[in-house]
Order: sequence, then C-alpha cells, then structure tokens
Amino acid sequence: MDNKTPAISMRNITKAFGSKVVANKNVSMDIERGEILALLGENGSGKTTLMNMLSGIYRQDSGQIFVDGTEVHITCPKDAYELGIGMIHQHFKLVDVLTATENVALGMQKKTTGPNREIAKAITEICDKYGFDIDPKMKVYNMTVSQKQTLEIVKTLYRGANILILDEPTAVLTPQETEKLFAVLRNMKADGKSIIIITHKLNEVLAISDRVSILRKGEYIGTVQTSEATVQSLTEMMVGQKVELDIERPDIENKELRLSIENLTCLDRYGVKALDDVSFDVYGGEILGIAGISGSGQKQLLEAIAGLQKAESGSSIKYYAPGEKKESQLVGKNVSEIKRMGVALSFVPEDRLGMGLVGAMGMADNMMLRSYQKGGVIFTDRKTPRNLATKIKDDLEVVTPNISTPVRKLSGGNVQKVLVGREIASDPTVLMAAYAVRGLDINTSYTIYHLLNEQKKKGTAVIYVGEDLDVLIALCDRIAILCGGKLNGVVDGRTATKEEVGLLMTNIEAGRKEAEA
Amino acid sequence: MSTKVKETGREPLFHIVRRTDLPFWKSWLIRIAAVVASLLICAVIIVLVTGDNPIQIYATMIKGAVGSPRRIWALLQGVAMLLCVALAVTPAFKMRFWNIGAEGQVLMGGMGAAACMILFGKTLPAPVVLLLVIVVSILAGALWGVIPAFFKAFWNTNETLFTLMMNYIAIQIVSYFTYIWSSNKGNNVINTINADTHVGWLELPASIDKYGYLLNIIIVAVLTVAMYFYLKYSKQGYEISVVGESENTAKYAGINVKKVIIRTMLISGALCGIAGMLLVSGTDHTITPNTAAGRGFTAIMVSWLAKFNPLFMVLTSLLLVFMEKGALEISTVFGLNDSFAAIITGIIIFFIIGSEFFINYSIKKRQKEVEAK
Amino acid sequence: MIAAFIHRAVMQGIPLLFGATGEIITEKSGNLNLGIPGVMYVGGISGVIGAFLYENSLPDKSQANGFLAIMIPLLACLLGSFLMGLLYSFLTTTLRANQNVTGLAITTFGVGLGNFFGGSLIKIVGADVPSISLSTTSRFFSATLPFAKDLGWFGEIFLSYGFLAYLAVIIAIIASLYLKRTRSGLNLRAVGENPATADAAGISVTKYKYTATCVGSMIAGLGGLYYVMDYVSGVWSNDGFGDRGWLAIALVIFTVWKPNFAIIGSILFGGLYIVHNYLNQFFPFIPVDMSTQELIKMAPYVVTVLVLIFNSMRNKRESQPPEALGLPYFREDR
Amino acid sequence: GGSNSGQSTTSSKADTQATADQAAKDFKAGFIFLHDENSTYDLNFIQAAKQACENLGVECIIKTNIGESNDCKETALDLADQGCGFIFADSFGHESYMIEAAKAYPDVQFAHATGTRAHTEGLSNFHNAFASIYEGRYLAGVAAGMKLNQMIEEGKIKAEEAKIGYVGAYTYAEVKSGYTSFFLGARSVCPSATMEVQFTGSWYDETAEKEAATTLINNKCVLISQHADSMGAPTACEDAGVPDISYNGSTLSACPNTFIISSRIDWTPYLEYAIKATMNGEKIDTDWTGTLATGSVVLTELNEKVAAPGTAEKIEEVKAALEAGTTHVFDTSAFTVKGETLTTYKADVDTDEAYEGDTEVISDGYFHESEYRSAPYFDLDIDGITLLNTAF
Ligand SMILES: Nc1ncnc2c1ncn2[C@@H]1O[C@H](COP(=O)(O)OP(=O)(O)OP(=O)(O)O)[C@@H](O)[C@H]1O
Ligand SMILES: Nc1ncnc2c1ncn2[C@@H]1O[C@H](COP(=O)(O)OP(=O)(O)OP(=O)(O)O)[C@@H](O)[C@H]1O
Ligand SMILES: [Mg+2]
Ligand SMILES: [Mg+2]
Repeated sequence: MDNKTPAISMRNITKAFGSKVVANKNVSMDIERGEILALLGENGSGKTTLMNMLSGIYRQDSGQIFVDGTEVHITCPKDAYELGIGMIHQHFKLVDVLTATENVALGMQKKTTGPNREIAKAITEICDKYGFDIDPKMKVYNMTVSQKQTLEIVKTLYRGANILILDEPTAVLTPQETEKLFAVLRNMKADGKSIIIITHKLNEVLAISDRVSILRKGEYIGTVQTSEATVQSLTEMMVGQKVELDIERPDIENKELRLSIENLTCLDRYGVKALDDVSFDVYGGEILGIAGISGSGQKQLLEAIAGLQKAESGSSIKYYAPGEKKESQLVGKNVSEIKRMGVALSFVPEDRLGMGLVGAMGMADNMMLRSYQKGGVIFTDRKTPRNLATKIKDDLEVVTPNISTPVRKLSGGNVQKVLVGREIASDPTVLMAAYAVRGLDINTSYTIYHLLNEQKKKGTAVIYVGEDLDVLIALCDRIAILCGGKLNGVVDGRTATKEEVGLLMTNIEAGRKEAEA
Repeated sequence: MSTKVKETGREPLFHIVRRTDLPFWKSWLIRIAAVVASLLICAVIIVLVTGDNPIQIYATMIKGAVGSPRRIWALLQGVAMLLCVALAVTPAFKMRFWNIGAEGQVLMGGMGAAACMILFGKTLPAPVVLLLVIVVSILAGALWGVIPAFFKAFWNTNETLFTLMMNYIAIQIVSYFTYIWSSNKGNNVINTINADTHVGWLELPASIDKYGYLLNIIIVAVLTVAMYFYLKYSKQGYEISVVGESENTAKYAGINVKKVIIRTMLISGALCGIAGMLLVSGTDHTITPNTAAGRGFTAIMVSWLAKFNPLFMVLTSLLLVFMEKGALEISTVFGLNDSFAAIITGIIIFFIIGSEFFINYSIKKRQKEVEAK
Repeated sequence: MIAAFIHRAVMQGIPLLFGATGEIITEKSGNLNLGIPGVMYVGGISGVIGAFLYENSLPDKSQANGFLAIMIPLLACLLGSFLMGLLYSFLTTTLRANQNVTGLAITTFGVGLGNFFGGSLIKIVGADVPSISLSTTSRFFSATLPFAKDLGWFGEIFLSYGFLAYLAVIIAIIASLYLKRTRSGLNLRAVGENPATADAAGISVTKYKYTATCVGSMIAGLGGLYYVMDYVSGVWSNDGFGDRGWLAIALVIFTVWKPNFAIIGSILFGGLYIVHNYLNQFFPFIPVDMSTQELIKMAPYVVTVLVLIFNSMRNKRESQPPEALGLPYFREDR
Repeated sequence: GGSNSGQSTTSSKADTQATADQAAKDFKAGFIFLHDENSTYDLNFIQAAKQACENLGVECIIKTNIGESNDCKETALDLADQGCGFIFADSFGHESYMIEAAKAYPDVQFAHATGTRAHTEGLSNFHNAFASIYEGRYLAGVAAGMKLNQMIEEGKIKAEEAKIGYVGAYTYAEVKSGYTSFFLGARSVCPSATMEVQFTGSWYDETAEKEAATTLINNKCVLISQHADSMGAPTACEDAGVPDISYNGSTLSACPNTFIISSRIDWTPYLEYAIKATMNGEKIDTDWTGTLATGSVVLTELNEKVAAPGTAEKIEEVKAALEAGTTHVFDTSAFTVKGETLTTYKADVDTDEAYEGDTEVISDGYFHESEYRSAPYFDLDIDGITLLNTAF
C-alpha cells in the first residue's frame, strides 16, 4: 500500500433525517494519514452527522466508506473502534457514577486489558506521556469539564485509535487548556495518527490544522490547505457569500444607572462562596462584559440578578427603572416576584435547552415561557406567542420546518436564535446573555452581536458574559473581571488589552495593584 | 506501515430510523390496525381454547357488552369510572410524576364518603351530609395524593414506589374501618349505608335516571371536557408541561416547581377522590377494600394509550371496558375461567403499545449501492 | 418462638429475594420492569404445569425420580419467566414502548395467565377442593437437610429450608459479585446509567438489555416456583402469591440496588409481612384486636415509605437509581 | 377447557315427561358467585347449582367473580332482564345488593346464602338460607376428639396436651359458632381437649392461613382445623405432619397423610326446594335452615389412614343422637362462659348497629342456634378456647 491511500475516504455519503432534513448530501472527502484536518461549517451543516457515521452512531442512507482503501461497513460503534476510529463527542460519553478507570474499561475484554488495576496503570502512563493529569480512581461526577475532556482523550488513546475525531472539543475549555490539548494533538500527529477536529473558532483552525474541509447545508464545498487560508476566506466558503467581520461598537447615548450591585455574596450548591462581596454598577445604553475563567461566579452573578440564586444577607441589587429615580431591591425576590414588580429583565442562560427553552416544545410554546401569565385568569393567551414565533422565525431566519417543531431538533445556532429572539422581544431594560455565541458558527455569532448592539442603542443595559477576549474587547463598553468569585477590576473596553484582561482573570493580586494605582 | 483493515459486520439488510412526519390519519390507521390484529390473535387463541367459532364468540362479546339497555348503561358507567381515574392520573403523568397510587387515592376518597355517610347519616340533615361527603372525599383523595408529592417536591423522593405503597396503606385503613363499622359484629362487611333514608347518596330521582348511572356519567363527562381545556389551554396546564419537561426551565420561567408538583397532585388526588365518591356515594353505597377494583392501574394504560389527551381517553377506556365486559360474557357462556379477560386485555394492550413503534419509526431497507467511482 | 418466627420470616422472604435480585439485574440495564409481579406468577404456574405433566406421566407416584421431579418444574419455570422477560424486552427495547405501561400490562397479563392456567388445571383435576396439589414433586423441593431438626434453633434458623432458598441466597451473592467485580457487570451498569456512552464504547446495549431483563425475569420467576413448590407445598391456588411481586420491587429501592443487601432486606420484609400474626404472642401484655391487626399489616409498606424518604433525604449519589432507568434508547436520538 | 355445550351451561334430563320438561326448560335460574371454581367456598356452590338445575331440568346461568359491590346488583338485575325467575347469591356481602334488586323486581325470587336480613326486611321475594353446619362441625369435632384420644393412648401426648388449633377467618358469629361446635364435639369424646384459635381477617388468604396454622403448630397444637377457604392450613399440616380436619371439601389429594375428614354444606337440597317452589308459585321460607335430615349438612369420606379406629362408627352414633334430638350441640351443661353455666342469653338476631341482643335463645337447656334466623348467631366465648390474636 502506498502513502497516497487516505486513512479514510468517504464517497457520496448521504444521510437524511425524516423526509425533510437532508443532513449530508453526496459528501465525498478524504483524511490522510498523519494530518490534522479541520472540518468547518455553519451550524447544522452536517459536520456532526458526517462524523457520527464514521463512529458508527448513525448509518448512512447511501454512499461508501473506505478505511485504508478497503470498503467497510460501520454498523455500530464497535465496528468503528475495531477499525481504529475513535471519536470524542460534543457531549461527553462518560458514565458519571463510575471512576475514570472504569470508564476506560467499558466495553473492553478483561482478556485483552487485564484487571482494572492494569488499566489504571496504563492511564497513568498515557498521562505521563502526554502531560495529562487524571486520578484513575476519581468518579466522573467529581470532575471538572476539562478533566472530563481529558478523560475522553485518554480513553481514546488507550484504545489505540489511529484516527481521532474531536467534535468541538474546545468549546468549553479555557485558552490555556486549549493550548494544552493542541500540544497533545500535535504529538499524536507526529505519531502518524490522523485527526479530524470540528471547531467554530477559526483562529484555532488556523493554528492547529493542516487542511480544512468545508461543508455547507449538508454539501461538501471543498478542501483548502490551511497555510493558504484566512479567517475571511474560510468564512466566505462556509457561508457562501461575503461577510463583514468587524464587530461594531456604537457610542453610548443616554447612559443611565440601571442596576447597582453592592456587596453581593452567593454560595454554590456545596455551600462554598461562589461570589464574594461583589459590587459594581450597570448602566442602560452600554454593554457590560463579564470576563473570567469558567466557574468564577458568572453563573451565580447572572442568576442572582434574575432571582434564581439566593444571595447572602448584606447583599443588595438595586434596580432603577428607565426615567425614574425610584429604586427597587431585587435581592430576596424570585423570578415571578421580580417580573410582577415590573422589572423587564431578560436572560439568555448558558444552558439553552436545559434552562432557557423546553426542548420538546415548538417555538410557539417556547415563546409562552415568558408570557403565559398573560391572558385571562385561568386560560393563557396562545395567539400572541404564535405570532411572535412566526416573527422571530422570519426576522432571524430560524431554520425550522415550522413553529411547532420541537426546538430540540433545531441546530445549535437556531436554538440560540430562538432564545435570544424571545428574550429581546419582551423589550427588556436589562438583558443578560451568557456565552451567547458558544458553539455558534461565525455568521450566526455576528447576527447575535448585532442584536445585542441593537438593544444597547435602545437604551437597554446589556450584560454579556463571554469567554473570547477578542470579542469582549471588541464588543463591550466596559469589562468587569471576575476571579475566584471576587471582582478583580472593571476596565474600559475601548482601551483594555487582551493581556491586561487575561492577567486580571487569573491573578487576584493584579487587581489589587491596579486598584491601588 | 498500514494497519490491516478488519472485516467489519456485513451491511445489514435494513436499519431503523425515526419518523418525523407521519400524518395524523396514518398514525391512527396504524393504531386501528393494531387493535384489529390483536383481535385476530385473540380469536385464534379463543378458538384454540374453546374450539368454537370465533365469529360467534365475538358476537357473544358484543352481546355481553351492549346486549341490552341495562348493559349499555352499565358499560357507560364502567367507562365513566375508569375514565374518571384516568383523568385523575393524567396531569401528574404529564408532569412526569409517575402516580401509580390512584388505586389508594380512589379508595381514600371512597373512605371519606363512607365515613361521612356512616358518622353523620343519622344526625345531620341530608343535604349537609351530601355536601360533607363531597368535600371530605375530595379532601381525602387529595391528601393521599399530596403526601408523596410533598416528599417529591422537597426531597425528590421516588414517587413510583411511594404511591404504590400508599395503595396498600389505604387498603389496610379501609380494612380497619370495615371492621369498626361492620354491620355484623366481627365481620368486615358494611351493609348498604343509609339504605332506607338514602342520606349521603348521590343520585337523581329514578324518574329521570332509570338505571341510576346518569349522574355519574354526566359528572365524568363534564370533568373530561374540563380536563381537556385545563391541560391544553390553561396557565396551570402549561406549567405542568414545562415542569414535566425540565425543572430548570420551569424555575427559569419563574414557575414555582414545588408548588406545581404539589398542586398538580392535589388535583390528581382530588379527582381520584371524586372517583371514590362516585363509587361509594353514587353507586355502591358501601365500601370494601376492593372498591377501587384495580382501576388505578388500568387508568394508567388508558391515559397513556390516549397520549394523555382526555378526549381520546374516552375511546381507550371504552375499548378496555368493552373488552373486559365482553370477555367476562364469553367466560360465562363458554365456561372459561374468568382470568381470560385479563389475558385478552393484556394482548390488546401489547399490540397497541407495540404499534407506537411503527408510528415513531420506520424501517429502511438497504438501498442498492450505485457503484460510484 | 423467636427462632420459629425467624424461620417463617425467611420462608416469606425467599420469594421476595428472588424477585428483588431479578429486578435489580433488570434495572441495572435501565429497564424498570413493573411486570415482575406478573412474571413471578408465570414462573409459578409454569413450574406447576411442568410438575403436573411430570406427575401425570408417572404410572405410580411413589416411583418419582428426584432429579426429574426437580428439573422439569425448574426448567419449565425458567422457560415461562424467560418468555415473559423476552416479551417485555421486545416491547421496550426493540419496539421502544413505554416501560411503565408495558410493565403494568405484563403484570395484568401474567397474573391472568397464571390464574387462567391454574384454574384450567384445577378443572382438569376435578378435585373436591379447588387446588392442584403436586405433593409428590413438592416433596423434593421442600426437602431439608435430614439433621436440621436435631440442631435446635440453629438448625431451625439456618438449615431447615428447601434447596431453592439456598439457591436464592447464592444467586444474590453471585449477582452482587457480578455487578461489582466483573467487566460484564461493569458494562451492564454502564448500559443502565448511560446507554449512549455504553454504545459508543462498543457495548451492545440491546444485547445487554435483553440478557439482563430475561435473566432477571428468570430469577424472579424462581420466586414464584419457590412459593408454589416449597412454601405452599405444591398446591396452586389462584391469587395465592398475592402482592409479593410489588414488595419485591419495593425491596429493590430499599436495598439501594444491591443484591447482597437484599438478602437481609428480604428477611426483614418477610418478617414484617407476617408479624401481625405473632404480635399477641410476642407481647401478650399489649392485647391487639382484629381491627388493629389490619393496621399492623401496613408495616412492610410503611417501612418502605420511610426508607424511601430517608434515602432521598440523604441523597447520596451511590444510592440513586440507574440514571437511564425507564428511558428507551435509540442510538440516533440525542 | 370446561363444558362447552352451546350457549350456556344448560343441562336437562333427556327422556322423561316432555311437558313438565318443557316448562322447566323455559325456566331460568341465575346464580351470582363471589369467586369462581378456584375458591373452595364458591366451588361448593357452583357444584350444587349445577346439580340442582340438572335435577330439575332448568336452565342455569352462572355468573362468577361478582364482587360485593354494585356489580352484584347490576348482575342480579341483568339476570332478571334475561328472564331468570330465581336468582341466588352466595356471599355475605352480596346481601344489600340482592335486597335492592329484589325491590326492583318484585316478581322474581331472590335468595341469599348466609345472610341475616330477610326476616327483618319484610320483602316477600327475598329469602335467606343457611344450614345447621354447626352439627356437621360437631361431628367433625368428634372425629378430632377420637384422634386426640388415640394420640393420648399411644403415649404421643399427655392428656393435658390435647390442644387443638383452629384457623378462623373472622371473629363473627358464623365462625364462632363453627369453632365452638367443633370444640364441643371434640371435648365430648376427649374431655381434656383445649383449643387455640388464630384469626386471619380474611376468607381467603393463603399466606395468612398457612402462617396461622404454622403458628398454632409451633404452639404445640396437635390437631388443626379451619374455617377459611384456602389450602393454607391443610398444607401447613401436611408439612408438619399434624392431623387436620378441613372444611368445605376433601383435601385428601393434597394432604394424604394428615387429612381426617371435612364437613360441608350441600346446597343442592335448598336450591332444588327453592327453585321448585318458585316454579310452582309456592312461597319460599324467609329463613331456611338445612339440617342433617335435609341432607344439607354432610361429611366427606373419612381418611381411614389417619383417623382413629372406630371414628366412623362413633360419628354415626352421634349423628343419630343429633337427629333424634337427644343430643344438642350447644347444650348449656356442656360448656361454661367465664366459669358460669348459662341459663339465659339474648342474641343479636335482628342485626343493628349496636349489636344489641334482642332474642332469648336459651331454653330447654340448650342454645337454639339457627332457629330464629338461618344464619348463625352464637357468639359466646366459652371456657377452654383461647383466642390467640384478638383482644376481647
Ligand atoms: N438525529 C437527528 N434527527 C433529525 N435531524 C437531525 C439529527 N441529527 C442532525 N439532524 C439535522 O441534520 C442537520 C445537520 O446536523 P449536524 O448535527 O450534522 O450539524 P453540525 O454541522 O454538527 O452543526 P453544529 O455546528 O451546530 O454542531 C441539522 O439540520 C440537524 O437538525
Ligand atoms: N435526535 C435529533 N433529532 C433532531 N435533531 C437533532 C438530533 N440530534 C441532533 N440534532 C440536531 O443536529 C444539530 C447538530 O447537533 P450537535 O449535537 O452537533 O450540536 P448543536 O446542537 O449544534 O450543539 P452546540 O450548541 O453545542 O453546538 C443540533 O443542532 C441538533 O438540533
Ligand atoms: Mg455538531
Ligand atoms: Mg454544535
């Protein structure tokens, strides 16, 4: 066999869901040995579907798959892994109540692996080799997201995959963790393994891949050498038209105090302080960014404002309605009480389908989440939400068969559009958005930025929690940085640098010094 | 340098995919086909067991179920009682609260009614007793429903077993009181309560209601329509669906999840209480530990088979009651053991729940590969 | 008297132990089989049919061969309950039907089947009292160690049971070791916790679900067999088995999905099940009348409820049900 | 499979009297039974119903598994709709519903076994029936006493260890009358006999009955009898090798080594009588009590293998004395209550909520059971019988 035989080649792969959705249409593409291939495409363009056919989760309707030049029939995940194909799924495939070792041992024969003790040893060896840190005895439910991610990689490595597929592995990682992951991937490539990585972050694509393959609306568009590509060119291939990639930042007009947060302290589930004595103000007509490594208290901050998180005594969140000097205290109130006080608060939570929307309901019924209390005493108004759903579908170009299709079936970007659309539609005076573009393709991301700016222009106080520092700096008027639950400084978005913000995110001392200076 | 490619499983002949877009009428066609198929299978079994002509047997079944005006009324009454319990479990099920304790809730409702009739039948005026019967039986059913709900709401206690155990506790409580109130000392049978005065009886004058079931049927019919609108169009109905789908989302939307769980089970239990009242005060006029007669369990199937839609539940409960009455008639006429009815009912349900597969999924045959290259 | 009580409690507990062990294995695969009560009836009646056919094939009942007398009912019982497990698996795993509804239907069906065949056999026998009595085969099931009687309370509590009782304990211990120690047990747990993960790890979810459910049903079916062939001495009476199947399911939660705990748990439940009979003897100074006894019969149910509540308040991760319990799995679903 | 001869369980004699037969054929008798053949109690009725209808050549419609609820009334009315001229129900709890049905169909005769209310309801078409089964139990008790004597003679037990165990369903008169007569029968031949009674609180609960019997055996009862419907007690005896006297039918096949004898009520005579009276338009007794003489109270065959020698003869002797009226089961000289011999007792014959005694039942030196109404009303706790699990 010569070097030119691709590790995998796919020919005319077609896969449809139901009669309406064709997720992949006649896709043909190759992965060479010893390369890192980035797979790029808008949300719902069929990337995950395509990869799932390699890993045996789905079965193509037609088309062929060749591994090392031989046609194979991958009918179940076992077939895939016997062919040396390992996939790290977008949603972790780990069993929470089992330990790391047990998770690795799953589905393996004792004959080939030896007892768990030996697997644990092998895990430690892999960790040493690639510089991971995992306790084989640790239960998965005690792990952080990045530990789980690491465990997934270790699992795949342990199984000796030659072809590794990673579906949005970096979506939940910090930049440092991402860098570490990339180092491992390069290592593996050096070992002669083939790697396919799906990510929406184009800078990562440029940093890690050798070639980039692009899908659009289920169809294969083409493959380019990474060295010849730019963010702009890739985006155009993905979207199929020219896209403006500058984030606008309109100047602030009529800035007025909207929220005044004082000495906010919250505990997490385990009774540990997740937010520690945080005080800052939020103004209408500006976008306030919240930066911080994940788990620094962003979630508790937003939920405390929304009335979903209990605040400790001494905390205060005062709300000033537009044009009025009257203040109202939000601490101690729950969601519906806040709503009844007339506070128009909108909240795009991080967990879209688990919190912001009901996956099994259609768009129309999801609109009612905000408005079902309207209408008569007993019955709720159904017509307005239906009209709103139709409007959002048209305005934001939500791709869905109709407004009663369960939103669970929509692609990530479209789900996010539905959520943001609904939250904006209620004419909020405060709009909070957590990781609003996580997992979204670049085109959709820009749509969302645009929507936030629109709100800002209307005089809404926008709080935007983000992880991409470039975006934060480009979009926000001010950026508040959280570090370990404490407020570590508030910087001006127009003058701040990435380095400055990055330092404040990780180093509590830096904040102190700045405050003194 | 290349790894040897292993032979993987052969291309299977077919694979299963989810359907997304089966038209409404087709899905009902499949369900009807399933019922018909199950009837054919039952016919085969009946022939094997009895050696008789299946057509004659089905004719006997039909005769048994609707052969005379009285039988039709009795059938309607049976449907009404089963339907009432099915209506009761539905909101809880929509909330994903697996209430298999309807049996006990019905029994406690009946217990409440019986207690009022016995304790106050001689001392209070009839309208007052009737009012008490209504209020107390609803409260008793609601209480029995809300206890597991309370623990579910605050500590997420497994409700399936909790409600199941509450059934047995209710049975023992009724058993206790049938001793206390037994008509003959030491026996646990309570004779017709207030047989001569009819105090606490829920009834229409015999001139309007010859067979004595009209009032029950009317009440359940009203409840059915009310439940339909409650679930589909009311705010509380919406809250129930949201809580059922995701508690987090419900909290996010400002829904008080604990309150909804408790309130829904109050309603569920109260409806069971009404069913108990209709049984005790409306028909039986006494209570035994067997007053609920397994309806609490059958109702779950009625509700589920109807996809939690109260209007369809009329059909599914009619189907089950019809089959049961029919099967009882063939066991009488052909001298079969009574449990035959349970077997037939089981087979029909297996077919209906099996048919859901063909509504939700389709089987795709392998397409002939076009040689591409 | 205490020894006698414990002895009876164990006799009561054994069917529950079989049922609970079977249900634990089943639930570990993510299948919540509420059909266990029905399966246990079918297990019992299948054994009865086997024994009936065997006894009636004998020209002279005293010539019964011990091996056949045990193996035929045993295999018939295993076959019957296996088929019920298969039916449940087919409906829930292959056809992805709702598990609660399927389970309830299986219970209706199984109890009906047991009583129907029981009733029919009774008619065939035409006995004066309505029961099929299989005392010949039953004797082999209830045979105890010959010297058990000579060992006083020790013999009474530990040695005076038929072989199925010991089998129940052995199966519970094996099941416990299987789940804890073996790779296949690990895979099974993974299937119940997170079938998608198990699937992606190359475990055949369907195969595990089918196997666990069918094996679980067969174990549970033995509970029915024990009840008819040993406990009631080979006399089938309709509805005799009562609600033990439900108690067995309750026991599963009571023992937080651990078959080895179920050994003690089942004896405790067995004791609670009959304690009302013994109260006036244990505590002659607190006279209890018949009506109050009806309240005391609540004991096993009330205890179950209390344990449920306690367990949920403690909210320990390890004592939760398998995460995917009751949910159907389809690979292409999210 | 059972009989499957056409539309229903009709049976008729083929040859005799064509016209009478034709009239009979047009007559339908309906029966409402609580359970089906699987219950000893109901089986006894089912057999009698079939037998009686066959003897008279009338059509027989049997409805089984009819609960003690509105179902009973519904079934009774449905049977009346179908043209049944005589309708019978077998369970105590059916009574209220039968009365309601009787009111709705004054032209149809309704009869109810074991009930207590016919003589107070004042309906001409509602009747109660029972049998003096206490006499049968007394005779079975004699067989028990003989067995105890045999054990004493053989040195297996001492005289004072002659303790009988009795498994009863409920604590009401029907059961009390039963175990007391059984005990008196036993004590009439074995004077040192004592008895312990354990109640189950159910007519049919295999586990409770088996556990109760086992408890009694563990309490050193050397002979067991029962008044409940499952096989629990007999099989417990067979397991433990303790002789057993059962009720409602022979348990010989299941308990070949312990079964002695069983008493039961044969309902055929009553049903024949009542149906014939209905057909002829004659009045049916409001309360009808079958006796040894009417053939309503019978004993099954004796299991010679277990019974004491001479039992059959002794039973015949006592039976003759009972029929002759020289022996009375509840002879007040044969028992004491709290150490006293009774001379007067008001029994609760007309059921009321306070269970108040209303009728003097002791005269001529004995308690007149089943004379003021067919269902038993003997509810005294006599000395020598210990009630184990109930406090009074
Ligand atoms: N199991 C499924 N059933 C039905 N439709 C599906 C299923 N999986 C994917 N789809 C549809 O197929 C299309 C392609 O989805 P796919 O998951 O491949 O997109 P993607 O490129 O991975 O998107 P993203 O960037 O959001 O992850 C989408 O329209 C999606 O709605
Ligand atoms: N079973 C399914 N039925 C219908 N649509 C599905 C199903 N599974 C996946 N999809 C659709 O396919 C699309 C791609 O799914 P995928 O799991 O790759 O992530 P995603 O939804 O884009 O999530 P994220 O926001 O994390 O990127 C999803 O948007 C989803 O809506
Ligand atoms: Mg994807
Ligand atoms: Mg995605």
